[in-house]
Amino acid sequence: MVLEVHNLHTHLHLKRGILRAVDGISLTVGEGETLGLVGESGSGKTLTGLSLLRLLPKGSGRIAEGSIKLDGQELTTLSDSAMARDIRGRRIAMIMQDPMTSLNPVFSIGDQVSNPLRNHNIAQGATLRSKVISVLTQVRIPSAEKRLGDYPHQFSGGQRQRIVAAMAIGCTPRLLVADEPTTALDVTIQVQIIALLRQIQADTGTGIILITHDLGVAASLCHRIAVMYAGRIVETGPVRRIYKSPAHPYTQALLAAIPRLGDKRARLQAIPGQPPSLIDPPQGCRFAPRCPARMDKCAEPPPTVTLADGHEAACWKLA
Amino acid sequence: MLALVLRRLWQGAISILGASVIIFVISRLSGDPVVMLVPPDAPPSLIAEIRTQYGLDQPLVWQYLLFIGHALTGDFGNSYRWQMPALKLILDRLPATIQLAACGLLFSVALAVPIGVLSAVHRGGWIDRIGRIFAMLGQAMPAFWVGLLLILVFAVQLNWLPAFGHGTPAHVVLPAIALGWYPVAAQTRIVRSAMLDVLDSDHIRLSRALGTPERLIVWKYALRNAAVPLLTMLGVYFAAMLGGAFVVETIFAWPGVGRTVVEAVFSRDFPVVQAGVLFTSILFVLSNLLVDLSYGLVDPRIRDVR
Amino acid sequence: MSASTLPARRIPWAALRRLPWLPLLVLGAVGIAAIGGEAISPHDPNGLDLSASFKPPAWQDGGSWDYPLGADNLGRDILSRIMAGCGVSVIVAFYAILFSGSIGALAGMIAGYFGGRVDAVLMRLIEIQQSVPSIALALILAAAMEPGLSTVVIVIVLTYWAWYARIIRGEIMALKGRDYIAFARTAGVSTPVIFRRHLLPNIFNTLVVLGTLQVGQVILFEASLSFLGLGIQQPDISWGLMLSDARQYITNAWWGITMPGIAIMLTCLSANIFGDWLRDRLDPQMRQL
Amino acid sequence: MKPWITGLAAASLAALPLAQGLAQSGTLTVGLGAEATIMDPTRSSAGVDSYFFGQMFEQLLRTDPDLKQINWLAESWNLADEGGKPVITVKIRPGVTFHNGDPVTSADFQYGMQRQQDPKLSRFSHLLNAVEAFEVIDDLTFRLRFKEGDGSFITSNLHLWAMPKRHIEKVGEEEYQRAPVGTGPWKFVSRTVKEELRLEAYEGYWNKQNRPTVKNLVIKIIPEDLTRVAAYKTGAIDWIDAVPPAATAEFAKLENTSTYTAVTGNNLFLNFNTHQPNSPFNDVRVRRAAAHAIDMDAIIKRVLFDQGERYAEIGRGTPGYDPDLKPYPYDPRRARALLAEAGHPRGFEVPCYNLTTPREPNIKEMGEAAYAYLSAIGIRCQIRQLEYGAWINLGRRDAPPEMDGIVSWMWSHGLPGDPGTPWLGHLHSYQAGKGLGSYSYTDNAEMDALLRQQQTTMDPVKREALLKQIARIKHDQVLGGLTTYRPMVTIAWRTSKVAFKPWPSPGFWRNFQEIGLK
Amino acid sequence: MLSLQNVTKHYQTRRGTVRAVEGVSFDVRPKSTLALVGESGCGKTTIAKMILQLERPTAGAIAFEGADTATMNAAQLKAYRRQVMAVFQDPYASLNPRLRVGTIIAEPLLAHENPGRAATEKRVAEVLDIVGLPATAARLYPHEFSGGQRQRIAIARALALRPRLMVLDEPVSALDVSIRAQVLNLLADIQLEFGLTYLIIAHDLALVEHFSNDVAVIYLGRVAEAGPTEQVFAQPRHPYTQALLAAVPQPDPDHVLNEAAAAGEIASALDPPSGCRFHPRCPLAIDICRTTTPEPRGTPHQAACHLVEA
Repeated sequence: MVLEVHNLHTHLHLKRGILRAVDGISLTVGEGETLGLVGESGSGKTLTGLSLLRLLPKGSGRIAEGSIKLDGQELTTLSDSAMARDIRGRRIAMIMQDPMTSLNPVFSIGDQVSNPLRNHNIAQGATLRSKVISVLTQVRIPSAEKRLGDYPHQFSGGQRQRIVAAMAIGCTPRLLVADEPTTALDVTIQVQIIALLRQIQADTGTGIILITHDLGVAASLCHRIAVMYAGRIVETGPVRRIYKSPAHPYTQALLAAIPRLGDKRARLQAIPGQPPSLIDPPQGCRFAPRCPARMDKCAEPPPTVTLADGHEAACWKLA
Repeated sequence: MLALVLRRLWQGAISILGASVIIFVISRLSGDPVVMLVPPDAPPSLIAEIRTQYGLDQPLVWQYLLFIGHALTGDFGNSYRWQMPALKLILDRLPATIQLAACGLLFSVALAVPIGVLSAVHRGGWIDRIGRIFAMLGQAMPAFWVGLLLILVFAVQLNWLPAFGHGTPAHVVLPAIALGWYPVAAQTRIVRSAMLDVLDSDHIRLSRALGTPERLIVWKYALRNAAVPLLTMLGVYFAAMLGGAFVVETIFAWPGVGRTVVEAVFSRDFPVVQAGVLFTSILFVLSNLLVDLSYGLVDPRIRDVR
Repeated sequence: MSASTLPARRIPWAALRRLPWLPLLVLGAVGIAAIGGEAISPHDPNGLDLSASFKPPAWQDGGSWDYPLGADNLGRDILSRIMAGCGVSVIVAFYAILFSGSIGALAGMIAGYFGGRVDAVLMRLIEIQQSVPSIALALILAAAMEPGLSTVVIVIVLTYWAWYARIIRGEIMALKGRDYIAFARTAGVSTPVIFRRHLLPNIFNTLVVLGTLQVGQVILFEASLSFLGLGIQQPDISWGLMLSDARQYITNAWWGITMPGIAIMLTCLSANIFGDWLRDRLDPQMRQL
Repeated sequence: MKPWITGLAAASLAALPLAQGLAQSGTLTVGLGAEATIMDPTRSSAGVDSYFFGQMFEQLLRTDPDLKQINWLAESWNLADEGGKPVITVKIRPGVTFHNGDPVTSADFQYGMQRQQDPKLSRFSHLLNAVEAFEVIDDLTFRLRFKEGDGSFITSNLHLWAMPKRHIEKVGEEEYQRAPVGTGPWKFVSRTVKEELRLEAYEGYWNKQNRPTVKNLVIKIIPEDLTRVAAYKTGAIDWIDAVPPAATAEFAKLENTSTYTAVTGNNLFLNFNTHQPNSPFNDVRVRRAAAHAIDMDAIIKRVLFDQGERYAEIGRGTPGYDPDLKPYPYDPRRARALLAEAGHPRGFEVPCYNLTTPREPNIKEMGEAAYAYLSAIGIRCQIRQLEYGAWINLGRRDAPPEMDGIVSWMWSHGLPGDPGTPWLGHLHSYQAGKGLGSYSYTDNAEMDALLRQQQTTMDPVKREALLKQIARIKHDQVLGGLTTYRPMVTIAWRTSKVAFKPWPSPGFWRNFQEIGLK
Repeated sequence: MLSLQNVTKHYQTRRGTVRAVEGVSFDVRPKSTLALVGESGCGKTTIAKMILQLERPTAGAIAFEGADTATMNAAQLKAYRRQVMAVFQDPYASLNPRLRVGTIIAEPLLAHENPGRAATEKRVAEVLDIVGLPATAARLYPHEFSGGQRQRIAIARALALRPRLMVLDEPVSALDVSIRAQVLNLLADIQLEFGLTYLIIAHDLALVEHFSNDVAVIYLGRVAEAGPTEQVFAQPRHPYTQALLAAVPQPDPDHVLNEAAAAGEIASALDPPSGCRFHPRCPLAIDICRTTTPEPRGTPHQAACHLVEA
């Protein structure tokens, strides 16, 4: 396993109280595997990604409990400088949502792509330059050599996301955290980036955690899916199982709530209510207040039930 | 690029023209200069003669048109008091004022950038508080007071730096501090808030996520972004320095335009006032143009829009 | 529908907890001195007593508690004069801020909202204003009019309206793009109502912060004018005037120039710290001003 | 030709102390607070100008350090009467040369007069109105013929300046303004406006006894008092002009420093409006009340730091000075009584205009103090501060605004000074278009007659008597203002380094006639 | 009901003329829903702004029930504004944070009639009820509500005057999946209940298929394809529509995306391609596509493509 996360708790210490953004999740990513972390906003998926890099909001965010192992090495106890020197960008890299803002507007892309390579002592001087060109070519930036001196605003959104990807894969990381990498893009561009991520994985064998709220994107890219709701993983399993036979009522409701092409129905099945506050979450199953199959037992924490083929769900109904 | 320069110059010309009207009209309201030029026992005929000599007997509008017409040919008239071309009087003083204003600005930026950056990095901490209060002190003390205290301490008591004069780098230190401290607080705010914004931006998050050392993130990647808003304001600050020079030049006996204009106002020496103020206006317009052109150097996005 | 579950309203007590007490104390003292006026000052601030000239502060040799902060060259009580200066500072700041703020805000709102030619004209006016050094303008104006309190106010208004206008214009241009204003326009809400309901309340915080920050600038500006001899004039008293008058006695009587200097410094610093605090509270986006 | 006075060379050059016969070498840096705008005596418009051109230009007569008039470029001169009209004949001192080496001749004085009579060049052209003709007799002799007597001509050192006719005609006016050439002990080197004037001792200077012994003189302009003092203390300058009054005591005690304090040519007074029908000051008792109300001695001591000399109408050393005329004593009780007698038992309110110029140290504070004293006896002053330009405007009679109360005013005609001409402006009743009473709020026919009489009286003895008579009446009636004090100036220099003897020329003490390095 | 004829909008900027909308025509049928679909920058929002009279068309006409909006006088325009209301994308930006919800909802009401305090409150309570919020919500401020609730408030505000046409600019794209369905269902209910006509702007094709009766696919300021939703989605004629449909990821791991359907990037409206604006990305482009702008062919299902038979 490239990544093993066990019982991770990440808290945000806010003025209003402690926000339990990530509340005891466990997951694994294998070599060459893409894990989809799917959930709505506020479900904790982004903070999970940031926890892996130990890049939580300064002052308020901290990992309260749990372990994160990268190739067996525990990250939660590593010093900050070691994280920056050996892990971030070197062994775990990241792609962020908005390609329009994730590149520094006042530095040339040559400078920005070579930055991680330089910082991690992967290459210097002429080697650095040729390495940068090859990475940019790898992400299919046309005539990369000529464009090293260009600035981000001279590239389109899709190209910028490719450049971000180039920055991420330059040091051939073991794990790539892609946080909504296609959300800000148009569909015809989105499909290109999906293809790029597939190609990167094929080229480098890196493990990918794809953080997304888009069930369509997750379906087209992931090997396994973990569905998050209110700071917890409610269901995890191979992609086909999740989509074809979702076990958790939340997963089921989510899939029923989205319109699909070629599937015109009179009404969508809405999920009533809203996600709970994570400062003062409900006892027991967090989906219970909105769950159509709610039972009395749901007031207690639900057990994680293994269904088949690594398909697990946390629900009393399945117990 | 050329189009930008031309457009800015055109706008600048309009501004300077507007400024000239204001200065011309208000200065004429300030009273009759001739009585200050003649002895008390001068006969009225002499007064009338001098008024005619300087064209002060013409209608105001006509005086203004004549003034503009002459000004375009580089003739700002003779100073009533100095009896030499006002233009020469001002142009000879201009380099000293530019030098002082530039040094003042340099001092303020050299102080504001590190304080602003450190305040942003240590937001809410003691460096933030002390740094900002130090910066604010400049905004809480009249420049002439600062100037006098500086002279007392660094010239009279310690004898480290000269109290007055002009020529060597040592001479400019005290006046530049007296002049440059005032805008430090405002500039610190700009740098600090820009840094806070930048440090909170996606691309810095990405830089961190990719393992860029914090030192580089702050002083290289974030600072260049944060410099843009400060740079856009430098023209305005330069103008503020020119204004501040009116007071500081007097304290430090600095041979600049500010002092010349102050004295000219007191003696109703209109040609000098007009030339002096117009040239500071021109300096303002030019410095803004320079700023406009230069932030393309820092911000490539602007380079292409133009 | 469970959309009907609404959160309870919270009272923002936390906002009061971190009030900058020290600056507020200073500003409060200034306010009290301003309101109290001569009724609470120990001496007539213009009361001349040549026999008391250069009396040092009470704690120094030769000082007496009759003149706690000492006396100036004409034997006037420095404490009383500083207190009287509070009143003038408050009046000057009040009118200067009121007029420059309202003129600037109005101009900025109109230019920002309507854009186009109106905006272009205003921008030129602002640039004209900025291109004339304010001290020069002040000098000429003060020479044209009788120097004194109202001249100082007029000069400050002429100098600062552009500052307000520029910032407010920027705010309005950003606001104008907000969807709720777009909605109001599409729904046929009249322009005056849009100004009153949507624009004015939104720039109010900005105005409050700008006004607070201007307090210090007004005091310093007046001091600069006093230095050049064109600020507040006797029998009105301002700190700048005291400072300017006392500067020739700097080596004879340090208290003459130190006491009003400290008054200026404390007041400006307090106003600025308070303004910064307000800005952080009211409008985090405005940190850069 | 009936000679009235001959020679007037009572104080001959031989009586002057011998200057050290040292060679001229070294550089001296001095600090002045005020700056001249003009380097040409003809074009001068302000008193400060003479601080600068006074180093380079000379007149026929001048005053010596004891304020006595002596012959200077004139070897001798006399005043005669020819057909009822005065005539002055002057013999120029031989061997005097301009800085370019040209000898000084009658033609240069004639040229100098022509320049002074040209209103385009000179703001004092009217002062030569009485001169009818300039006759060149030979290279070193000329004669001035007068239409009528001009009482102030002689006290003004015969008015004329030696101007290098040939040089100016050769180089042109503009170049001459840039680099002036005179006969004085100092030769122009360079000038940076607002910064400094550089001079060099003129080797060919005619007066070998009273001349500087230092080679180079750098005059720095440092207007701010504290900065100028700091410059002296830090050693940047070795001679300082106008030590701030508050610092004079400190300077007197400074080690290695000599100070010199003397009256300036300025005469200050408080003027009352006595020409408007409803003015309370039309009553002489009110004016006398004001005169008794002010403790001028206290003001001089406390506010002016003793940098002032109290005077009654005419200062010591000035023509017409009368040692028997004493200032009104401070007597507030008498002042109140006089006020009550005049029908103002509860006093009255009056606008009091106060000049705030930095040109005269502490004048603003002095005015405030004086007005406070007036308020104390019931002449309740509503103080209005005026800067110089507004103040001059207020003072003028021929344009609004009208001065409707009390104003602090002054007159200055150099040292030792002559009150004749100033009085015509300040004391004579206002006559529009004639240059009489231009700044006067007094309307008194007796005064007018006496003033006209002194104006045309050239005989110094007769004139002296007339001036004394006017002064007595003026004092008794408190007409044309209440005289207050004559400011004093203190100059200081480093004893170990500078040898300096103060010379007042042409009317102020900032003259480097005899200065050198030790 | 609403008819656009050859509507064109050009903006003059420092860098040149932005041809945001170029000759767009379509009709919105009463009590139906027309969807404008397209990628970002295609001009769909500009069209909405012109319909809402926030911008004036450079050329062309927008007619409401046969009356040209360009020639309307002030009173007619006011009447038009009363009948056409908008719901915007971001519920956080479309409600003035300083006003109470009651004031926000009453805003259009007060602009057109002055019903008095009690009547206003009653109307506010009514519309709040319609969107599923309690009447007490009127006293609260927008920040006290969640995103979905805010969008309900925005809908209530638009509904307050009982308009006839509602312009919905990406009404649910800022909302979470589970909330989206709630709001869409609400919109559908309201349309039925009040006989509203919708013009919806969206980029989510599945949503459009689900929600609209008619659809117009916009590419770089021009209508690429338009017609009844069912026909367009079942048999897309324009290569762009085909590419778009092929690129939508489906919540189905077995669905295969066609990555090659639309290669390259969207061109800039500053310098749009000649002829058919889609030709640089079109896998089927022929010579005429580079030179000649295709006219729309077919009715009611039309496509502006040279390869499509009329």
